[in-house]
Amino acid sequence: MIGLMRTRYSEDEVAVRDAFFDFFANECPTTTVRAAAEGTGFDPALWSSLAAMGAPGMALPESLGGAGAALTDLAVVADVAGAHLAPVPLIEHAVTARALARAGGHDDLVAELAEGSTLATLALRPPTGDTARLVPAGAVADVLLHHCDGVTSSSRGNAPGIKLPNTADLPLAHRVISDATAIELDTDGWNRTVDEWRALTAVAYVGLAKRAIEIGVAYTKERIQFGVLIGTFQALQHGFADAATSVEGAHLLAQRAVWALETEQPGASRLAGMALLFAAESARFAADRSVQYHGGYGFSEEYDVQLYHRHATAWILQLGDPAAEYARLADAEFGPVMGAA
Amino acid sequence: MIGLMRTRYSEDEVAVRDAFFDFFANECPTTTVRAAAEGTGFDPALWSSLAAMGAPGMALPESLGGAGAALTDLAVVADVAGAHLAPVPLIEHAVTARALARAGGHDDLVAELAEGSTLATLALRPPTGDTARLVPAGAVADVLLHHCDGVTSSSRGNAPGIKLPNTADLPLAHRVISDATAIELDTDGWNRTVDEWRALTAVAYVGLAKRAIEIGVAYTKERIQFGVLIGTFQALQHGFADAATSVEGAHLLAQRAVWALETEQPGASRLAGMALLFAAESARFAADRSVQYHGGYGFSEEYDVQLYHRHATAWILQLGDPAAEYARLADAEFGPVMGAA
Amino acid sequence: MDFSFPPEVEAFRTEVKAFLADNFDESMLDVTHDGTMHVPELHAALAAEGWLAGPVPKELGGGGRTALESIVLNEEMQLARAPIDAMGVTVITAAILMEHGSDHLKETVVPALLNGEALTSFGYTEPESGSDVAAAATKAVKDGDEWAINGAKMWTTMAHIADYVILLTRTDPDVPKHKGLTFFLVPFDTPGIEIQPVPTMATERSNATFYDDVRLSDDWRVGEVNGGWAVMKTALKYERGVAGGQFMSPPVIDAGIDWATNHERADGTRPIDDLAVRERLIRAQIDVEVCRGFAYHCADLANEGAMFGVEGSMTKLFASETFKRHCREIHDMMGAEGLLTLESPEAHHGGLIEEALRHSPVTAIYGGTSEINRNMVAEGFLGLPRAR
Amino acid sequence: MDFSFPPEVEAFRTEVKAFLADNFDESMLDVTHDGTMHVPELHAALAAEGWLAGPVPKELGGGGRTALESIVLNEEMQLARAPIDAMGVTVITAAILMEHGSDHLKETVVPALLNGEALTSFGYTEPESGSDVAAAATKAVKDGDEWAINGAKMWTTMAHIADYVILLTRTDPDVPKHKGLTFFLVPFDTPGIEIQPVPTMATERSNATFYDDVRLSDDWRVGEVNGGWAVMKTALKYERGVAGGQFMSPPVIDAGIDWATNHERADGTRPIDDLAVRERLIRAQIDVEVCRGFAYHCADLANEGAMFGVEGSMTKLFASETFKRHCREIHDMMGAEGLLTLESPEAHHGGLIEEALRHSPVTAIYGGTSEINRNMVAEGFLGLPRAR
Repeated sequence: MIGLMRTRYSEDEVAVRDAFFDFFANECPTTTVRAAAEGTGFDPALWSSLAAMGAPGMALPESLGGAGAALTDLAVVADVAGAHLAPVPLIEHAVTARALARAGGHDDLVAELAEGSTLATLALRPPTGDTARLVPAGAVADVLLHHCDGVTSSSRGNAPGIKLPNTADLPLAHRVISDATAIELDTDGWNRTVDEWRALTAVAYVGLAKRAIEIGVAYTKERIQFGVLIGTFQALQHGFADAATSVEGAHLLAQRAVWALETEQPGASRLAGMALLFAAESARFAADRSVQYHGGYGFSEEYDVQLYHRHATAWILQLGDPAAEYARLADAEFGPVMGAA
Repeated sequence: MIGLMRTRYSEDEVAVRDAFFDFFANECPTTTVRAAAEGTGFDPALWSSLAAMGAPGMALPESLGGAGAALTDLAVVADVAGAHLAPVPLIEHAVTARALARAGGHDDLVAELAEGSTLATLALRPPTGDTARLVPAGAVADVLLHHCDGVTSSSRGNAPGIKLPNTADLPLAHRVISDATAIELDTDGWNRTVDEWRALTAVAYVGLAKRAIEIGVAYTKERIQFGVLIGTFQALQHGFADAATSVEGAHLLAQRAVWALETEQPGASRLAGMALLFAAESARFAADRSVQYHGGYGFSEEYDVQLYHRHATAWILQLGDPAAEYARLADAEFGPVMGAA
Repeated sequence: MDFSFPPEVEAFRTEVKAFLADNFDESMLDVTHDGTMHVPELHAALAAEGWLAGPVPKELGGGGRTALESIVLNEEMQLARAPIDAMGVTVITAAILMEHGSDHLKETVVPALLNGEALTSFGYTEPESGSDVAAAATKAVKDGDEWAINGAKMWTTMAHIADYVILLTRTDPDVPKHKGLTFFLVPFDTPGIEIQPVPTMATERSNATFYDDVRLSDDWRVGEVNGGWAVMKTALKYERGVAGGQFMSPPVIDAGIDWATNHERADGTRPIDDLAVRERLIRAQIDVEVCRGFAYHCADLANEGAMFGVEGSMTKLFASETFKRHCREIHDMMGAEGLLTLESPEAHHGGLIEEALRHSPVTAIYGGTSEINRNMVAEGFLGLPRAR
Repeated sequence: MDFSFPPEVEAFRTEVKAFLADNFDESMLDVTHDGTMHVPELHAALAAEGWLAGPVPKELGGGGRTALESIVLNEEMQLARAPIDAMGVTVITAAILMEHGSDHLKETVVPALLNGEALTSFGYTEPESGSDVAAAATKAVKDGDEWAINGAKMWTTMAHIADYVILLTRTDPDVPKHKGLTFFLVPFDTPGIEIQPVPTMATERSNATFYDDVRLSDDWRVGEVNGGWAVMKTALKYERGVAGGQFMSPPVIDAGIDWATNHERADGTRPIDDLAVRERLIRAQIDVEVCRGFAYHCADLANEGAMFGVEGSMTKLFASETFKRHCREIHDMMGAEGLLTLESPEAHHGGLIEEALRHSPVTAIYGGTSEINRNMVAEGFLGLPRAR
């Protein structure tokens, strides 16, 4: 690949973005998000349509039924899926399928995953005993990848778990692990998989955050109080300006992290961890400002902005406490804490 | 003492405040602060005048030549001294003298300290070897109290150290310790001394912060840009409002900490630690906003607001890293960290 | 300065603690899971003690409790996690009625409110007027002996279980907006009223209420015709000051400390042994002590008869903004487990922290947004010129 | 998206690193301790490489370096802690002159600036016009063939060692303020100029400059008469974008990590083993990566000939606000030892962190305050209506 330093989407990427943006705008209005929330947090029809667009297999090798696109292309879809809070576990599915493809020896399964006819996910945290708690897409996925004591295993055929009531109505469920088989994916390979999840989730967070700001700005350009548009108040303008600046920074960092993973840059893992933390914080800040500047309506279920607030809260927590993520990055940067048990 | 829940200065306290406010306004304009900064960071003439007002011995027992006033009275003076960045180590001197008075057996020395003819201070951090580094008022004090391995000691007659160039031109100096004698002040007694320093310094911080806001607000009510007073910009108003709210909160907390020490409430030590951390943060925020809203002039040496910024930075650091203070409070609250070396 | 309470107030605190131990435990909050933040038994018990009437002056038929006693009651209830919403609306409405209401209202409604038989609700905000509350458009027109009321209110929380709403109306559209407002107390059984639920992003529900040719006699008017703004000011000051909200954080912090001490992260360490977590918890505890200072300060001012407009704004601003941060940080600390809502039997501490996280944004909005409170501090405390 | 540099830019980065290793070490900063943030040998060496001329187009006599190469030079210099102020003012002024200057200026002054023989300074701000730079009151009046200039400028940093100042003047007081401005390049040896030092709370000094009937021929005019605002816009965009300031933090963070690793607190623990400290350091490193993204983004835009007004504002806003926080947190970490200034031989890392702490506030002020940049993002990026 020839170096270009192109910090914006290329023409091809813009074309992908536009196609998927139209797709989600049509197929995934917030009524769809709300409807999914009432059920498992997953919309099978949306997933089928998305599969028909080729998204699940987009970044899988052509030899395994995929489209052979780059992770950076998949990120374009994650961006617009995030903007629409799409109730489909595209990121979990894609990174799990890529892990199986890298491991080798699972060609038939990967082909099913590329098609989207089978749904895969991963336990982001190691199971305790035979149970992986609060697995993303655990309520709907057929195939589960997990990692414990240096061994990555895949299990299939266990019934999806029951969705647990949660902040953003995500399809979170505990999964009992049985009939798992080890796959050829060592700790580095597993870490790479989680890093892909981190970087793509960071990109989705940016999509979410930009949309949250758009919704808020549009509201303040319509709402009149004290005889003027509230969008003319400097305090609101500065709150939005800080949020937008942070989100633009998150966008550039998240895209760079995806690119670094795709092109196997040194430091790619570090950037992926950083991107997720920063994008989550930016998105939460953006959603918070947007709710606040809606006044009471921001808090009402009827308005969409609260959906963005709840999703912004939830996504990163599927991985665990952000403080533990900072500590993990610090260990890599500064070595382990001396004096720790 | 009969419970009153009086969160404002009493009439007596207002009288003390007014007297000392006039005193500092007359005797300690910022030209005095600047002149002291060129030298040792101490103004002996101001100290003499302050001694003539009875401040050094104010909160010492009458039997030892003091005025027998409460710590809450001394706090009133610390408040206005802080507001004027007075280049006198009143807090260090007073808490050291009170420690010696509590220890007993140093009546002549305490009487000198009550008079103010001799200047005392304390090493807030334990000496390393025979040297106490960066001692507050170390460049000017005659008597030094320090605490090491459970023993509090007093030394006198060592020459004051050389002032080290520092952020706020404070009279900081290393002190070589020799001819120290242990005094009857156990670790609890020493901790109480440092807690008095914390609480009174918190009060001084509040004085500093209120003045920093006043200076900033006054500037924005005079400065015109874009054809209007910059004080009419909502972004500036909200920055000042957040600062003022924080400083009012710090005021109420710091005064409560002093009262709790004076009346030996359970939890007094906790409040003292909390008050210092919160007041320092509030004051730094207030000074930062005030500098920022001065624009370039806030950065110029000619304007007073930068003095407030530098003092706000420095005072708490004489004790050490605030993170270590949070950790100390956490140890008291949650017990020691498990797994720590 | 003297931050000790008078002995009789300390005695009252002991009494309140005993009352709460006897009359409240967190399982009673289960009834609030449908979104109605009201525990009827607790409200009745408070009324039986005479505490709903507490802050209303004795000579007006109230409990004659001092502002110091009110804050103590408020503090202890919040620390115990007992809902204070119904108490707040009762006390504020009763105080408004005692100060501005007709004899009819003082004699019939106030006693029913104070003895817990009747509940009321706030009807200030409208679809088109939130922060700009003085822009209320709900019309009240004199028609013979009656008033005819037409319009809509938003955020009439508890309307669906309440007997009354204290309603801000426009009686003169041709004068500056603050000068054409009039208050009424409106019984919800008056014909022409419709109540629609407004679900929220948190558990609680609120209501929109609609008024279609609602007919009232002049007895239900509160304060002067076109004198509504004077009533409003009193109401807002109560709402931002002693009316509560200063101690929202402690139950969340305590639950967080419990979690941090008794759970392990994936790597086997406890959050409580992470100095970053400890620092955040100590900072949260410091904020609580600051809120306590503000609460006592407002009570001291109120106790001496002083108004505390700006101090109330500071209290509300600081308490709600820090509460939001505390919820966020403590919720994060729980990682994925924190996502479980109160509907899950596995949720830690009954889902308290997760629920607080979703509830917290509204605390910086209702009863005066943080932006409005900052405006008030800038103008009223710092003397800055009116913002452009 | 492709965040890799073209091979020739990577090669240039290698070249820059080698240049800095040969031509700069931190001891050279000792000359800046009098407050003049300029290292003449370094400036001369940069000029000798042709790098001062770098970003100026080749056909205009510049180095023809791409924006990508400029950002790489800027980045490496900042990472090495080499002052970029003189380079910045040189490049911006040269670019302005090449775009708007007379042939006289292009032929005489530009070469002298680019080969390092001459230094220049900015003369935009006045005592009464800071953020409102278009309100400049310094008058330039045409008098026969000459211009007569009278007025005063603030923050003419480096004026005392410079040969020129690029001066914003008012040539028509009777039209809207943006439409009556004209730029001049003024040689400091012109009679009637006085330079007074302006010391600051940090180490650096700036200057106030006074102009008393300063006479210039029309050759010194830059841009159209009353066309000064067009020139100003170019200047500001350069200043907020590629002109630097995106990598102020890394030297401070590195020095902080060094401190945290090699020193003990009073209790014998190392700051680097405190998870609260570690989290703050990682957050700071994340901010640096965000700044890097902004820097490369602006360079990419510039490289394609796009203007990056709003992106420059975001970069400046984010970089300076986070720099302030980094300085504060890292300075705090050193406790009392951090108070020692560069004048103390005991100061850690030559007092770098303490100096940065005192310097940091101005970074959110000069070249466009954070408030002005937020206004620009709100209006230019979010399309919000002009603030009231």
